Amino acid sequence: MSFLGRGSTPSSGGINQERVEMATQELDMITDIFNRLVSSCHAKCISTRYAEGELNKGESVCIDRCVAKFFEVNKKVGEKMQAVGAAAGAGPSGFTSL
Amino acid sequence: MSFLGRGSTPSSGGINQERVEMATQELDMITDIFNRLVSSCHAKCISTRYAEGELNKGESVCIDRCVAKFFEVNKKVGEKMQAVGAAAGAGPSGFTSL
Amino acid sequence: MSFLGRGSTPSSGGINQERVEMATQELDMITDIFNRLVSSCHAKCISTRYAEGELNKGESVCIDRCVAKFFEVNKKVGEKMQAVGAAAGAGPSGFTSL
Amino acid sequence: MDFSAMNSAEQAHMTRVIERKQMQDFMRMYSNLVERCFNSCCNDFTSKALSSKEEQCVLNCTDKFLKHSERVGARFAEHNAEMMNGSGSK
Amino acid sequence: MDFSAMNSAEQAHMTRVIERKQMQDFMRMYSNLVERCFNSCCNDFTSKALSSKEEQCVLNCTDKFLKHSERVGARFAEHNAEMMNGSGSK
Amino acid sequence: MDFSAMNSAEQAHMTRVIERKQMQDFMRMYSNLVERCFNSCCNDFTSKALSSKEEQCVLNCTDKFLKHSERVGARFAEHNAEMMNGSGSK
Repeated sequence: MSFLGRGSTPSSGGINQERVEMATQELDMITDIFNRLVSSCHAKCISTRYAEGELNKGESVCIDRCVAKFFEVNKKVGEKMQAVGAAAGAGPSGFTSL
Repeated sequence: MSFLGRGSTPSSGGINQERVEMATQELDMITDIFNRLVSSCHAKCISTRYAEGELNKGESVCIDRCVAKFFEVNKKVGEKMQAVGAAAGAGPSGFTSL
Repeated sequence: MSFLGRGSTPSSGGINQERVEMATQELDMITDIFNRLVSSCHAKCISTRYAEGELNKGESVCIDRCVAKFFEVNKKVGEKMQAVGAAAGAGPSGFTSL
Repeated sequence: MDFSAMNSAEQAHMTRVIERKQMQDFMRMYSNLVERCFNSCCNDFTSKALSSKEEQCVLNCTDKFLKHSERVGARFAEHNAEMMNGSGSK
Repeated sequence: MDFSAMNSAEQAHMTRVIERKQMQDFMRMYSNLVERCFNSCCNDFTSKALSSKEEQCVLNCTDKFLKHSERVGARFAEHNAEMMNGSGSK
Repeated sequence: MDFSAMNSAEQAHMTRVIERKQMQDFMRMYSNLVERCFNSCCNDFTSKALSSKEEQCVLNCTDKFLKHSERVGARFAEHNAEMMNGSGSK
Protein backbone atom coordinates (compact mmCIF):
# COMPACT_ATOMS: atom_id res chain seq x y z
CA MET A 1 0.00 0.00 0.00
CA SER A 2 1.54 3.25 -1.07
CA PHE A 3 -0.79 5.60 0.69
CA LEU A 4 1.24 8.78 0.45
CA GLY A 5 3.18 8.20 -2.70
CA ARG A 6 6.00 6.37 -0.98
CA GLY A 7 7.86 3.62 -2.72
CA SER A 8 8.45 3.92 -6.42
CA THR A 9 4.90 3.63 -7.68
CA PRO A 10 3.91 6.67 -9.66
CA SER A 11 0.98 8.52 -8.11
CA SER A 12 -0.77 11.67 -9.35
CA GLY A 13 -0.73 12.09 -13.12
CA GLY A 14 2.26 9.88 -13.77
CA ILE A 15 4.55 11.70 -11.35
CA ASN A 16 6.86 9.61 -9.20
CA GLN A 17 6.67 11.61 -5.96
CA GLU A 18 9.87 10.23 -4.59
CA ARG A 19 11.94 11.03 -7.66
CA VAL A 20 10.57 14.57 -7.80
CA GLU A 21 11.24 15.03 -4.11
CA MET A 22 14.82 13.83 -4.39
CA ALA A 23 15.44 16.25 -7.25
CA THR A 24 13.90 19.09 -5.25
CA GLN A 25 16.10 18.30 -2.26
CA GLU A 26 19.18 18.20 -4.47
CA LEU A 27 18.23 21.61 -5.83
CA ASP A 28 17.79 22.97 -2.29
CA MET A 29 21.18 21.56 -1.34
CA ILE A 30 22.94 23.18 -4.29
CA THR A 31 21.27 26.51 -3.60
CA ASP A 32 22.26 26.35 0.06
CA ILE A 33 25.89 25.56 -0.76
CA PHE A 34 26.00 28.31 -3.37
CA ASN A 35 24.62 30.92 -0.97
CA ARG A 36 27.18 29.98 1.66
CA LEU A 37 29.94 30.10 -0.94
CA VAL A 38 28.92 33.61 -2.04
CA SER A 39 28.80 34.78 1.54
CA SER A 40 32.10 33.17 2.59
CA CYS A 41 34.08 34.43 -0.39
CA HIS A 42 32.58 37.88 0.02
CA ALA A 43 33.85 37.93 3.61
CA LYS A 44 37.29 36.65 2.54
CA CYS A 45 37.84 38.75 -0.59
CA ILE A 46 35.76 41.93 -0.72
CA SER A 47 36.74 45.09 1.12
CA THR A 48 33.72 46.61 2.83
CA ARG A 49 34.88 50.20 2.39
CA TYR A 50 33.03 50.27 -0.95
CA ALA A 51 35.05 53.09 -2.48
CA GLU A 52 34.06 51.83 -5.92
CA GLY A 53 31.51 49.46 -7.50
CA GLU A 54 33.91 47.41 -9.62
CA LEU A 55 35.77 44.32 -8.53
CA ASN A 56 39.45 45.20 -8.59
CA LYS A 57 42.14 42.81 -9.82
CA GLY A 58 43.04 41.51 -6.37
CA GLU A 59 39.43 40.84 -5.47
CA SER A 60 38.78 39.00 -8.75
CA VAL A 61 41.79 36.71 -8.34
CA CYS A 62 40.87 36.12 -4.71
CA ILE A 63 37.32 35.09 -5.68
CA ASP A 64 38.59 32.49 -8.18
CA ARG A 65 40.93 30.94 -5.63
CA CYS A 66 38.32 31.16 -2.91
CA VAL A 67 35.78 29.19 -4.95
CA ALA A 68 38.40 26.56 -5.82
CA LYS A 69 39.40 26.19 -2.17
CA PHE A 70 35.81 26.01 -1.04
CA PHE A 71 35.24 23.08 -3.39
CA GLU A 72 38.34 21.37 -2.01
CA VAL A 73 37.02 21.81 1.52
CA ASN A 74 33.63 20.52 0.37
CA LYS A 75 35.35 17.38 -0.90
CA LYS A 76 37.41 16.83 2.25
CA VAL A 77 34.41 17.28 4.51
CA GLY A 78 32.38 14.88 2.36
CA GLU A 79 35.09 12.22 2.52
CA LYS A 80 35.48 12.66 6.26
CA MET A 81 31.78 12.36 6.88
CA GLN A 82 31.52 9.21 4.80
CA ALA A 83 34.45 7.77 6.73
CA VAL A 84 32.79 8.33 10.08
CA GLY A 85 29.28 7.50 8.82
CA ALA A 86 27.99 10.75 10.17
CA ALA A 87 24.41 10.59 9.05
CA ALA A 88 23.23 8.97 12.24
CA GLY A 89 22.40 10.63 15.47
CA ALA A 90 23.60 14.15 14.77
CA GLY A 91 20.22 15.85 14.67
CA PRO A 92 17.31 16.11 17.05
CA SER A 93 14.94 14.27 14.69
CA GLY A 94 16.81 11.18 15.71
CA PHE A 95 15.16 11.46 19.12
CA THR A 96 11.75 11.27 17.56
CA SER A 97 10.23 7.87 17.21
CA LEU A 98 6.70 6.83 16.55
CA MET B 1 -3.16 22.37 -20.78
CA SER B 2 -2.70 23.60 -17.29
CA PHE B 3 -1.58 20.43 -15.65
CA LEU B 4 -0.24 21.79 -12.41
CA GLY B 5 -2.32 24.90 -12.01
CA ARG B 6 -0.02 27.04 -14.12
CA GLY B 7 -1.38 29.85 -16.19
CA SER B 8 -4.33 31.77 -14.90
CA THR B 9 -7.00 29.11 -14.99
CA PRO B 10 -8.43 28.46 -11.57
CA SER B 11 -7.87 24.90 -10.40
CA SER B 12 -8.99 23.24 -7.16
CA GLY B 13 -12.19 24.67 -5.72
CA GLY B 14 -12.07 28.00 -7.47
CA ILE B 15 -8.54 28.85 -6.27
CA ASN B 16 -6.16 30.42 -8.74
CA GLN B 17 -2.93 28.70 -7.69
CA GLU B 18 -0.69 31.29 -9.25
CA ARG B 19 -2.38 34.22 -7.57
CA VAL B 20 -2.27 32.50 -4.19
CA GLU B 21 1.37 31.59 -4.70
CA MET B 22 2.34 35.14 -5.62
CA ALA B 23 0.63 36.45 -2.50
CA THR B 24 2.38 33.83 -0.36
CA GLN B 25 5.75 34.79 -1.81
CA GLU B 26 5.04 38.46 -1.19
CA LEU B 27 4.22 37.61 2.41
CA ASP B 28 7.46 35.63 2.77
CA MET B 29 9.40 38.56 1.32
CA ILE B 30 7.88 41.05 3.74
CA THR B 31 8.55 38.76 6.68
CA ASP B 32 12.14 38.24 5.60
CA ILE B 33 12.77 41.98 5.22
CA PHE B 34 11.13 42.68 8.58
CA ASN B 35 13.26 40.10 10.38
CA ARG B 36 16.43 41.52 8.89
CA LEU B 37 15.31 45.03 9.83
CA VAL B 38 14.70 44.02 13.45
CA SER B 39 18.08 42.33 13.62
CA SER B 40 20.03 45.16 11.93
CA CYS B 41 18.50 47.93 14.03
CA HIS B 42 19.03 45.89 17.18
CA ALA B 43 22.72 45.64 16.33
CA LYS B 44 22.94 49.36 15.54
CA CYS B 45 20.88 50.78 18.42
CA ILE B 46 20.62 48.45 21.42
CA SER B 47 23.33 48.16 24.03
CA THR B 48 23.93 44.52 24.91
CA ARG B 49 24.82 45.19 28.51
CA TYR B 50 21.15 44.82 29.40
CA ALA B 51 21.28 46.81 32.61
CA GLU B 52 17.56 47.46 32.27
CA GLY B 53 14.59 46.13 30.30
CA GLU B 54 13.24 49.43 29.01
CA LEU B 55 14.27 51.15 25.81
CA ASN B 56 15.96 54.40 26.83
CA LYS B 57 15.45 57.67 24.98
CA GLY B 58 18.59 57.33 22.87
CA GLU B 59 17.71 53.81 21.80
CA SER B 60 14.15 54.78 20.87
CA VAL B 61 15.26 57.68 18.71
CA CYS B 62 17.93 55.51 17.12
CA ILE B 63 15.35 52.84 16.22
CA ASP B 64 13.11 55.36 14.46
CA ARG B 65 15.97 56.72 12.39
CA CYS B 66 17.33 53.25 11.74
CA VAL B 67 14.04 52.05 10.28
CA ALA B 68 13.77 55.16 8.10
CA LYS B 69 17.31 54.69 6.80
CA PHE B 70 16.78 51.00 6.17
CA PHE B 71 13.80 51.87 3.97
CA GLU B 72 15.93 54.39 2.09
CA VAL B 73 18.57 51.75 1.50
CA ASN B 74 15.86 49.32 0.43
CA LYS B 75 14.74 51.86 -2.19
CA LYS B 76 18.25 52.58 -3.47
CA VAL B 77 19.10 48.89 -3.77
CA GLY B 78 15.82 48.24 -5.59
CA GLU B 79 16.49 51.04 -8.09
CA LYS B 80 20.04 49.88 -8.65
CA MET B 81 18.96 46.31 -9.26
CA GLN B 82 16.32 47.38 -11.74
CA ALA B 83 18.92 49.51 -13.52
CA VAL B 84 21.31 46.60 -13.95
CA GLY B 85 18.52 44.05 -14.59
CA ALA B 86 19.91 41.89 -11.87
CA ALA B 87 17.39 39.09 -11.85
CA ALA B 88 19.31 36.99 -14.33
CA GLY B 89 22.18 34.72 -13.62
CA ALA B 90 22.87 35.53 -10.01
CA GLY B 91 21.79 32.24 -8.49
CA PRO B 92 22.72 28.62 -9.02
CA SER B 93 19.24 27.70 -10.24
CA GLY B 94 20.24 29.45 -13.42
CA PHE B 95 22.59 26.56 -14.13
CA THR B 96 19.76 24.11 -14.05
CA SER B 97 18.02 23.40 -17.30
CA LEU B 98 15.74 20.59 -18.30
CA MET C 1 -17.74 24.30 6.32
CA SER C 2 -14.24 22.99 6.56
CA PHE C 3 -13.04 23.84 3.12
CA LEU C 4 -9.32 23.43 3.58
CA GLY C 5 -9.17 20.90 6.33
CA ARG C 6 -9.53 23.45 9.09
CA GLY C 7 -11.26 22.63 12.31
CA SER C 8 -10.91 19.16 13.68
CA THR C 9 -12.75 17.21 11.03
CA PRO C 10 -10.50 14.65 9.42
CA SER C 11 -10.03 15.27 5.71
CA SER C 12 -8.05 13.18 3.21
CA GLY C 13 -7.88 9.49 4.06
CA GLY C 14 -8.51 9.80 7.75
CA ILE C 15 -5.77 12.35 8.36
CA ASN C 16 -6.58 15.26 10.62
CA GLN C 17 -4.71 18.03 8.81
CA GLU C 18 -4.56 20.27 11.81
CA ARG C 19 -3.11 17.65 14.12
CA VAL C 20 -0.48 16.69 11.57
CA GLU C 21 0.40 20.32 11.00
CA MET C 22 0.79 21.01 14.70
CA ALA C 23 3.12 18.04 15.05
CA THR C 24 5.14 19.21 12.04
CA GLN C 25 5.48 22.69 13.49
CA GLU C 26 6.58 21.26 16.82
CA LEU C 27 9.21 19.23 15.02
CA ASP C 28 10.43 22.33 13.16
CA MET C 29 10.61 24.21 16.44
CA ILE C 30 12.69 21.52 18.14
CA THR C 31 15.04 21.32 15.17
CA ASP C 32 15.46 25.08 15.13
CA ILE C 33 16.23 25.24 18.86
CA PHE C 34 18.66 22.32 18.57
CA ASN C 35 20.56 23.94 15.70
CA ARG C 36 20.89 27.20 17.61
CA LEU C 37 22.03 25.28 20.68
CA VAL C 38 24.74 23.46 18.70
CA SER C 39 25.92 26.71 17.19
CA SER C 40 25.89 28.71 20.45
CA CYS C 41 27.71 26.10 22.49
CA HIS C 42 30.25 25.63 19.71
CA ALA C 43 30.98 29.37 19.85
CA LYS C 44 31.22 29.30 23.66
CA CYS C 45 33.20 26.10 24.15
CA ILE C 46 35.22 25.03 21.11
CA SER C 47 38.57 26.55 20.25
CA THR C 48 38.79 27.28 16.54
CA ARG C 49 42.48 26.58 16.27
CA TYR C 50 41.63 22.95 15.50
CA ALA C 51 44.96 21.49 16.56
CA GLU C 52 43.24 18.15 17.13
CA GLY C 53 39.97 16.42 16.23
CA GLU C 54 38.99 15.22 19.71
CA LEU C 55 37.01 17.14 22.26
CA ASN C 56 39.36 17.77 25.17
CA LYS C 57 38.26 17.54 28.80
CA GLY C 58 37.62 21.28 29.18
CA GLU C 59 35.53 21.43 26.03
CA SER C 60 33.44 18.42 27.06
CA VAL C 61 32.66 19.84 30.48
CA CYS C 62 31.90 23.21 28.95
CA ILE C 63 29.43 21.64 26.49
CA ASP C 64 27.50 19.91 29.29
CA ARG C 65 27.20 23.12 31.27
CA CYS C 66 26.41 25.11 28.17
CA VAL C 67 23.47 22.89 27.25
CA ALA C 68 22.15 23.03 30.82
CA LYS C 69 22.39 26.82 30.87
CA PHE C 70 20.77 27.14 27.48
CA PHE C 71 17.78 25.18 28.77
CA GLU C 72 17.59 27.46 31.80
CA VAL C 73 17.59 30.49 29.51
CA ASN C 74 14.96 28.83 27.35
CA LYS C 75 12.76 28.45 30.44
CA LYS C 76 13.27 32.03 31.62
CA VAL C 77 12.52 33.47 28.20
CA GLY C 78 9.41 31.32 27.92
CA GLU C 79 8.12 32.48 31.31
CA LYS C 80 8.85 36.10 30.50
CA MET C 81 7.05 35.89 27.17
CA GLN C 82 4.00 34.33 28.75
CA ALA C 83 4.03 37.05 31.39
CA VAL C 84 3.98 39.84 28.83
CA GLY C 85 1.69 37.94 26.42
CA ALA C 86 4.15 38.48 23.64
CA ALA C 87 2.45 36.64 20.83
CA ALA C 88 0.64 39.70 19.60
CA GLY C 89 1.96 42.37 17.33
CA ALA C 90 5.62 41.45 17.15
CA GLY C 91 5.73 40.31 13.54
CA PRO C 92 4.87 41.89 10.24
CA SER C 93 2.12 39.38 9.52
CA GLY C 94 0.14 41.28 12.09
CA PHE C 95 -0.13 44.13 9.58
CA THR C 96 -1.80 41.89 7.08
CA SER C 97 -5.56 41.74 7.13
CA LEU C 98 -7.99 40.44 4.61
CA MET D 1 -0.78 43.72 1.56
CA ASP D 2 -3.98 43.89 -0.37
CA PHE D 3 -6.00 40.76 -1.04
CA SER D 4 -9.10 42.52 -2.33
CA ALA D 5 -8.55 41.22 -5.86
CA MET D 6 -9.01 37.66 -4.61
CA ASN D 7 -12.21 35.67 -4.59
CA SER D 8 -13.52 34.34 -1.31
CA ALA D 9 -11.98 30.86 -1.69
CA GLU D 10 -8.58 32.46 -2.26
CA GLN D 11 -9.03 34.80 0.67
CA ALA D 12 -9.96 31.88 2.90
CA HIS D 13 -6.83 30.07 1.76
CA MET D 14 -4.64 33.14 2.40
CA THR D 15 -6.12 33.54 5.87
CA ARG D 16 -4.97 30.02 6.59
CA VAL D 17 -1.51 30.68 5.12
CA ILE D 18 -1.19 33.80 7.23
CA GLU D 19 -2.26 32.02 10.42
CA ARG D 20 0.33 29.32 9.86
CA LYS D 21 2.96 31.91 9.08
CA GLN D 22 2.19 33.89 12.23
CA MET D 23 2.68 30.73 14.24
CA GLN D 24 6.00 30.08 12.50
CA ASP D 25 7.10 33.70 12.98
CA PHE D 26 6.31 33.48 16.64
CA MET D 27 8.27 30.27 17.10
CA ARG D 28 11.19 31.63 15.13
CA MET D 29 11.21 34.81 17.23
CA TYR D 30 11.12 32.73 20.37
CA SER D 31 14.11 30.57 19.51
CA ASN D 32 15.96 33.58 18.12
CA LEU D 33 15.38 35.35 21.43
CA VAL D 34 16.66 32.41 23.47
CA GLU D 35 19.78 32.25 21.32
CA ARG D 36 20.35 36.00 21.38
CA CYS D 37 19.95 36.42 25.13
CA PHE D 38 21.94 33.31 25.90
CA ASN D 39 24.80 34.55 23.73
CA SER D 40 24.78 38.02 25.25
CA CYS D 41 24.29 37.06 28.88
CA CYS D 42 26.07 33.76 29.48
CA ASN D 43 29.82 33.73 29.36
CA ASP D 44 30.78 31.82 32.45
CA PHE D 45 30.76 28.05 32.12
CA THR D 46 32.41 27.16 35.40
CA SER D 47 28.91 26.32 36.60
CA LYS D 48 25.82 24.94 34.91
CA ALA D 49 23.40 27.00 36.98
CA LEU D 50 22.29 30.43 35.83
CA SER D 51 23.70 33.06 38.19
CA SER D 52 21.31 35.75 39.43
CA LYS D 53 23.25 38.29 37.39
CA GLU D 54 22.87 36.18 34.25
CA GLU D 55 19.19 35.66 34.98
CA GLN D 56 18.55 39.39 35.32
CA CYS D 57 20.42 39.97 32.09
CA VAL D 58 18.26 37.40 30.28
CA LEU D 59 15.06 38.97 31.60
CA ASN D 60 16.15 42.47 30.56
CA CYS D 61 17.34 41.18 27.21
CA THR D 62 13.97 39.54 26.53
CA ASP D 63 12.04 42.59 27.67
CA LYS D 64 14.13 44.94 25.60
CA PHE D 65 14.02 42.81 22.50
CA LEU D 66 10.24 42.60 22.61
CA LYS D 67 9.96 46.36 23.03
CA HIS D 68 12.46 46.84 20.24
CA SER D 69 10.49 44.53 17.92
CA GLU D 70 7.25 46.30 18.70
CA ARG D 71 8.74 49.72 17.99
CA VAL D 72 10.32 48.53 14.74
CA GLY D 73 7.00 46.94 13.81
CA ALA D 74 5.13 50.19 14.40
CA ARG D 75 7.56 52.20 12.25
CA PHE D 76 7.52 49.46 9.61
CA ALA D 77 3.73 49.61 9.39
CA GLU D 78 3.84 53.40 9.01
CA HIS D 79 6.39 53.25 6.22
CA ASN D 80 4.45 50.52 4.45
CA ALA D 81 1.26 52.56 4.70
CA GLU D 82 3.07 55.57 3.25
CA MET D 83 4.40 53.53 0.37
CA MET D 84 0.94 52.14 -0.37
CA ASN D 85 -0.41 55.69 -0.53
CA GLY D 86 2.14 56.49 -3.19
CA SER D 87 3.82 59.12 -1.03
CA GLY D 88 6.85 56.87 -0.74
CA SER D 89 9.14 59.55 -2.13
CA LYS D 90 11.43 61.28 0.33
CA MET E 1 21.60 18.74 -12.40
CA ASP E 2 20.36 16.12 -14.76
CA PHE E 3 16.66 15.50 -15.14
CA SER E 4 16.90 13.30 -18.22
CA ALA E 5 15.78 10.23 -16.29
CA MET E 6 12.42 11.88 -15.65
CA ASN E 7 9.28 11.48 -17.67
CA SER E 8 7.67 14.54 -19.18
CA ALA E 9 5.15 15.05 -16.37
CA GLU E 10 7.97 15.00 -13.85
CA GLN E 11 10.06 17.39 -15.94
CA ALA E 12 7.12 19.77 -16.20
CA HIS E 13 6.74 19.63 -12.45
CA MET E 14 10.45 20.29 -11.89
CA THR E 15 10.36 23.26 -14.26
CA ARG E 16 7.67 24.71 -12.07
CA VAL E 17 9.65 23.98 -8.88
CA ILE E 18 12.71 25.62 -10.39
CA GLU E 19 10.78 28.71 -11.48
CA ARG E 20 9.40 29.15 -8.01
CA LYS E 21 12.81 28.59 -6.49
CA GLN E 22 14.44 31.16 -8.77
CA MET E 23 11.87 33.68 -7.63
CA GLN E 24 12.59 32.84 -4.00
CA ASP E 25 16.35 32.99 -4.57
CA PHE E 26 16.00 36.37 -6.17
CA MET E 27 13.92 37.74 -3.30
CA ARG E 28 16.29 36.30 -0.74
CA MET E 29 19.28 37.84 -2.53
CA TYR E 30 17.50 41.16 -2.62
CA SER E 31 16.75 41.32 1.09
CA ASN E 32 20.18 39.94 1.91
CA LEU E 33 21.70 42.73 -0.19
CA VAL E 34 19.65 45.42 1.55
CA GLU E 35 20.72 44.09 4.94
CA ARG E 36 24.35 43.71 3.95
CA CYS E 37 24.75 47.16 2.42
CA PHE E 38 22.79 48.82 5.21
CA ASN E 39 25.01 47.19 7.81
CA SER E 40 28.22 48.11 6.01
CA CYS E 41 27.31 51.65 5.00
CA CYS E 42 25.07 53.13 7.69
CA ASN E 43 26.61 53.85 11.05
CA ASP E 44 25.42 57.35 11.82
CA PHE E 45 21.98 57.60 13.38
CA THR E 46 22.02 61.26 14.29
CA SER E 47 19.84 61.74 11.22
CA LYS E 48 17.20 59.65 9.50
CA ALA E 49 18.19 60.77 6.00
CA LEU E 50 20.77 58.88 3.98
CA SER E 51 23.85 61.08 3.55
CA SER E 52 25.36 61.33 0.07
CA LYS E 53 28.37 59.41 1.32
CA GLU E 54 26.16 56.63 2.64
CA GLU E 55 24.16 56.58 -0.57
CA GLN E 56 27.30 56.21 -2.69
CA CYS E 57 28.48 53.42 -0.41
CA VAL E 58 25.15 51.59 -0.83
CA LEU E 59 25.29 51.90 -4.62
CA ASN E 60 28.88 50.63 -4.75
CA CYS E 61 28.06 47.84 -2.29
CA THR E 62 25.13 46.70 -4.44
CA ASP E 63 27.14 46.89 -7.63
CA LYS E 64 30.06 45.02 -6.17
CA PHE E 65 27.93 42.33 -4.59
CA LEU E 66 26.16 41.61 -7.88
CA LYS E 67 29.49 41.40 -9.71
CA HIS E 68 30.85 39.20 -6.96
CA SER E 69 27.82 36.87 -7.16
CA GLU E 70 28.11 36.63 -10.92
CA ARG E 71 31.79 35.76 -10.75
CA VAL E 72 31.25 33.19 -8.03
CA GLY E 73 28.36 31.78 -10.08
CA ALA E 74 30.56 31.44 -13.17
CA ARG E 75 33.31 29.60 -11.23
CA PHE E 76 30.68 27.47 -9.49
CA ALA E 77 29.23 26.40 -12.82
CA GLU E 78 32.70 25.48 -14.12
CA HIS E 79 33.48 23.38 -11.06
CA ASN E 80 30.11 21.67 -11.24
CA ALA E 81 30.62 20.88 -14.90
CA GLU E 82 34.05 19.43 -14.12
CA MET E 83 32.62 17.27 -11.36
CA MET E 84 29.86 15.99 -13.66
CA ASN E 85 32.49 14.97 -16.20
CA GLY E 86 34.15 12.80 -13.62
CA SER E 87 37.35 14.82 -13.69
CA GLY E 88 36.57 16.09 -10.23
CA SER E 89 39.70 14.54 -8.82
CA LYS E 90 42.57 16.92 -8.13
CA MET F 1 7.73 14.07 20.87
CA ASP F 2 4.72 11.91 21.43
CA PHE F 3 2.60 10.82 18.51
CA SER F 4 0.57 8.24 20.42
CA ALA F 5 -2.60 10.32 20.14
CA MET F 6 -2.49 9.93 16.35
CA ASN F 7 -4.26 7.34 14.28
CA SER F 8 -2.21 5.08 12.06
CA ALA F 9 -2.70 7.14 8.88
CA GLU F 10 -1.43 10.20 10.72
CA GLN F 11 1.50 8.30 12.17
CA ALA F 12 2.43 7.04 8.70
CA HIS F 13 2.32 10.60 7.42
CA MET F 14 4.48 11.86 10.29
CA THR F 15 7.02 9.09 9.67
CA ARG F 16 7.33 10.40 6.15
CA VAL F 17 7.61 14.01 7.33
CA ILE F 18 10.32 13.01 9.79
CA GLU F 19 12.28 11.06 7.16
CA ARG F 20 12.25 14.03 4.85
CA LYS F 21 13.24 16.34 7.68
CA GLN F 22 16.14 14.12 8.70
CA MET F 23 17.42 14.25 5.14
CA GLN F 24 17.12 18.03 5.13
CA ASP F 25 18.79 18.30 8.55
CA PHE F 26 21.65 16.17 7.34
CA MET F 27 22.17 18.27 4.20
CA ARG F 28 21.95 21.49 6.15
CA MET F 29 24.51 20.21 8.67
CA TYR F 30 26.77 19.20 5.83
CA SER F 31 26.78 22.59 4.11
CA ASN F 32 27.00 24.35 7.46
CA LEU F 33 30.07 22.25 8.26
CA VAL F 34 31.74 23.06 4.95
CA GLU F 35 31.12 26.77 5.50
CA ARG F 36 32.24 26.69 9.12
CA CYS F 37 35.49 24.79 8.51
CA PHE F 38 36.30 26.77 5.40
CA ASN F 39 35.86 30.02 7.29
CA SER F 40 37.97 28.88 10.24
CA CYS F 41 40.75 27.15 8.32
CA CYS F 42 41.27 29.02 5.05
CA ASN F 43 42.72 32.49 5.22
CA ASP F 44 45.42 32.44 2.60
CA PHE F 45 44.27 33.12 -0.96
CA THR F 46 47.66 33.46 -2.60
CA SER F 47 47.06 29.93 -3.88
CA LYS F 48 43.98 28.02 -4.92
CA ALA F 49 45.23 24.69 -3.57
CA LEU F 50 44.51 23.62 0.00
CA SER F 51 47.78 23.57 1.97
CA SER F 52 48.50 20.52 4.12
CA LYS F 53 48.05 22.69 7.19
CA GLU F 54 44.67 23.88 5.97
CA GLU F 55 43.65 20.35 5.11
CA GLN F 56 44.54 19.08 8.59
CA CYS F 57 42.60 21.95 10.10
CA VAL F 58 39.54 21.08 8.00
CA LEU F 59 39.71 17.41 9.03
CA ASN F 60 40.04 18.30 12.71
CA CYS F 61 37.29 20.89 12.42
CA THR F 62 34.92 18.35 10.88
CA ASP F 63 35.79 15.70 13.43
CA LYS F 64 35.38 18.05 16.32
CA PHE F 65 32.12 19.49 15.09
CA LEU F 66 30.59 16.04 14.69
CA LYS F 67 31.69 15.06 18.20
CA HIS F 68 30.40 18.35 19.52
CA SER F 69 27.01 17.81 17.82
CA GLU F 70 26.74 14.31 19.17
CA ARG F 71 27.50 15.41 22.71
CA VAL F 72 25.06 18.30 22.51
CA GLY F 73 22.49 15.89 21.06
CA ALA F 74 22.96 13.46 23.97
CA ARG F 75 22.52 16.22 26.58
CA PHE F 76 19.58 17.63 24.64
CA ALA F 77 17.84 14.25 24.68
CA GLU F 78 18.39 13.93 28.45
CA HIS F 79 16.97 17.37 29.14
CA ASN F 80 13.99 16.70 26.89
CA ALA F 81 13.34 13.39 28.65
CA GLU F 82 13.50 15.14 32.01
CA MET F 83 11.06 17.81 30.88
CA MET F 84 8.65 15.16 29.58
CA ASN F 85 8.72 13.48 32.98
CA GLY F 86 7.58 16.68 34.56
CA SER F 87 10.72 17.04 36.63
CA GLY F 88 11.76 19.97 34.52
CA SER F 89 11.80 22.30 37.52
CA LYS F 90 15.19 23.42 38.74
